[in-house]
Formats: sequence, structure tokens, C-alpha cells
Amino acid sequence: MISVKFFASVRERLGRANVDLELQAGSTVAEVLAQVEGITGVSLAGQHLLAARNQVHVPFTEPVADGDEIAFFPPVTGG
Amino acid sequence: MISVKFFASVRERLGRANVDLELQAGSTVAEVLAQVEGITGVSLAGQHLLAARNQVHVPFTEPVADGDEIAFFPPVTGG
Amino acid sequence: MTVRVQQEAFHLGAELLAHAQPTAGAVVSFLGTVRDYSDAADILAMEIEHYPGMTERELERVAQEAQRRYDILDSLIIHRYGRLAPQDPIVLVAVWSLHRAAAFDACRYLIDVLKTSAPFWKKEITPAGARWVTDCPGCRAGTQHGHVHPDVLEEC
Amino acid sequence: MTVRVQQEAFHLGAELLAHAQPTAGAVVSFLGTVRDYSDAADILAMEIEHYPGMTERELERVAQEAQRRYDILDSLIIHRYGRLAPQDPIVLVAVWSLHRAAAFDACRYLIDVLKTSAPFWKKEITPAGARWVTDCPGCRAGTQHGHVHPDVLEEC
Repeated sequence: MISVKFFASVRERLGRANVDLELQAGSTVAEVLAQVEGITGVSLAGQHLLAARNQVHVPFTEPVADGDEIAFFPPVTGG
Repeated sequence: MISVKFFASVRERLGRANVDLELQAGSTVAEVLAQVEGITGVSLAGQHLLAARNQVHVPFTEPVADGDEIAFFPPVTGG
Repeated sequence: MTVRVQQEAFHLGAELLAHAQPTAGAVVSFLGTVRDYSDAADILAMEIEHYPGMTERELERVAQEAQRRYDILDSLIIHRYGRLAPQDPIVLVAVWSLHRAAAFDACRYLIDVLKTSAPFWKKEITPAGARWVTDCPGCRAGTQHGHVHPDVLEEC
Repeated sequence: MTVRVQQEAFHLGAELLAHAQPTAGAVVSFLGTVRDYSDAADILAMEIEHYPGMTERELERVAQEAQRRYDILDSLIIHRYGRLAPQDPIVLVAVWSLHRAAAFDACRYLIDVLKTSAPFWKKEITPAGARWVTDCPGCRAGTQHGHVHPDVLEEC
């Protein structure tokens, strides 16, 4: 099981703030995103997306382990 | 007549804060300084000195006019 | 080194006093406030969303990195979230050092890196409706410290 | 644009509030304070002498030059003179702008130029006696804005 979180415009687009997923063996962050799109029926293609694994910025090629917290969000605009 | 002012270590070295001088025709700031050294009997040779004419930084080659306020002081150390 | 993420307003003067460093000769601070307008639209309010947990971690990481890179005595970062009004303070970055160069460099480093890495998102509330601020500083040429985003799915 | 030369203490927070610019999105401030020690000697007090009249003129000149060089909304310079204690504020430079880069650049420009051109002189009072601070930043290599002294009689 992994916990997936969404923020800002991604959260609004998906209509939810989080989802729990069964992890598929050998998954990367990119594959988690594909699972999310499948479940929600919403495509995020063309969006500028960033990802975090366990609250640290990671590339989409990052492997995912069971129990991880994965997050997807648009470029940050704080400060 | 010109008014000559001294600040900080220059004031202390000369033992006075100001002196009024009769202007010699064609004088520059450097010649005013020589007059000051003559009057006070104190040499400022070897000192890092700056000069101002009417409250504006000037080089020692600056000509001086009657009624001017001339000042001599060490490098500034504010801020 | 102090990092705070909070909804409440803060007062620059009080914060600098509270974190004063007796041995510091220089303090450089940056205060970012909500502007009145943006792209010619009036701003009625600003809503700031963040990623609780990751935000604090990320700010602590950049604060530690600044401490490693620059000869500074201490730093303070306060960033607000929630609904803010025009002219409200959003972010404060302050750096204490013996000499001014390190404080200027570190303060600028902190705000530059924070803006491209700390998970905050701004939404502007204008008379025409709400809209996410989509500006991506790291995607623009000339960002001082480069583009810190580790990856993107699509070009911005 | 405000320039003040005064004996009294000032409070950073109160000054920034009093000079707040509604349209500014960024405020960068530099606060210089009296240090506790210098070259391994304790500092009991700092006496600052200035050239009344020329000091104000010179500060106004650098403030105008900053306004001309950088895209800023406003600036504030406060510099004290007289007898100060360790940790007392000496100088405050604050700059308001729409975007942070101009405020950082202008604030640094102001303090750098002020330090080499405004007629202030510091005397440190230590247990071993009083001594003028003789440091000449403009004579050191690497000063950001060059040596503004127009001339010297002798090499420093």
C-alpha cells in the first residue's frame, strides 16, 4: 500500500486530495501517476508536474517502495 | 576668507576643529592644507587624508574660491 | 536556525528582536508581501496552500545548505499559508553574520531557493475569480541558482 | 526617499512600518549593529563622529543614485552618531521594490557606497583605551563599487 497526495491545481483537477494504492512490483513514480490517471479517469498529460517521495523532491524515474508517501503537484510558487 | 574644518583623527592631531584662513590667490586644496600645517606647526605627511570643498568630496588639485568651506579628514568608516 | 510555517501574521521587528544574535554585526532581511495587483487584475486576497511536513523539511534543508555555504551565524525563515490580504506579510528571511557580504549572499540564496523548492502554491482571488499563480521561476532563464525541479513530465 | 542622521536609537520594525509602500512586493533591509569585540579587544562603546551637513548631502546623493540605477519604489537610510553601546543599531538601509532582485541590488549598493563615501568616523572604546577605526574599505581589493575617494595625499 502506498499513499498518494495531490496539491493545488493537481488536487483540483483530480477532484481529490489523496488516494491509497496497491503498489505494483517494480513501480516508479511515473507508473504510480499512470495508476492514478487510470483510477480517476483524469489525464494529466501536458501538465507541468513535480513529484515527491516521502516528502523529498524526486524525478519520475524514482523507484517506489511499499509504505511510501508519493505526492504530485505543480511547480511551487511560494516566497 | 575661507573656513577650514577638521574631523576625527585629523581634528585630534591638529588639536582644533577648524580655522579661518585668508585665501591666497590661485590656491588649491593642497595649498590650503600646507597653510594649515604652517599655522598649526603640525605635519600631516604620511596620513591618508581626504578633502571636501563645500561639503562635496574633491581631489587635492581642486581650486579654492573665497568663501569656501574646506574640510580635511581620514577615510570614512561609517556604516 | 529557525524555520516556521504558520497561518498567523508575524511582525518583522519583533521577530528580528526575538532572534537577535549578540555577536552579529550585520542582519539582512527580506520581507515578501501580498501585492495589490497582478497582470493588471486587482488582487482581493491570496490563498496559499502548502504540503504540511514536506514544507518544513524543505525549508530546513535550504537553511542548512545556506549555513554550509556561507559564513553566517544564524538564519530565520517564516512562511505563511492560508488566506492573506493585500499588503500582508507572506515570507520573512533573515540572516545574521559578522560581516555584511555573507548575510546578503545567504539571504538572497535562501529566498531564491525557497521559491523554487518549498512546496507552497499561491492562488490569487480577483474580481474575475480565483486563479493559481503558475509562474515557474526555475523555468525562466537567468534564475540565479538554476532550476531545482528534479524532473518534469512535460515542458513548461 | 528618506535620509536621517540622528543620535537617537531607532527600531527597525517601526521604521519599516512607517515607510511601508502599499504597492511593494519586496522589502530588503540591512541593519548594522555595534559588535562586542574587534581585533580581539572587547568593545565597551563606539563613538561615531560625523560632518553635519555634508553627511546628509552625501546620503541623499547615494539614495538618488540608487533610485536612478535600480527599479525601486523607495529607500530609507538612517545612520546614528554619538556614543553607542555593543549591539546598538548603527545604520539601517531599507529598499522597497516590486520584485526582489532590484531591492537586494539597491540595498547592497547603498550600504557599500555609504561605507566609502558618507563622512562618519568610528572610534572604539576598549579596556586598553580609545582608538579610531582605520579600516578603509575602498583601499582593499575587491570592493564591489570601487574606491570612491577622489584623491589621497599618501598611499594608505
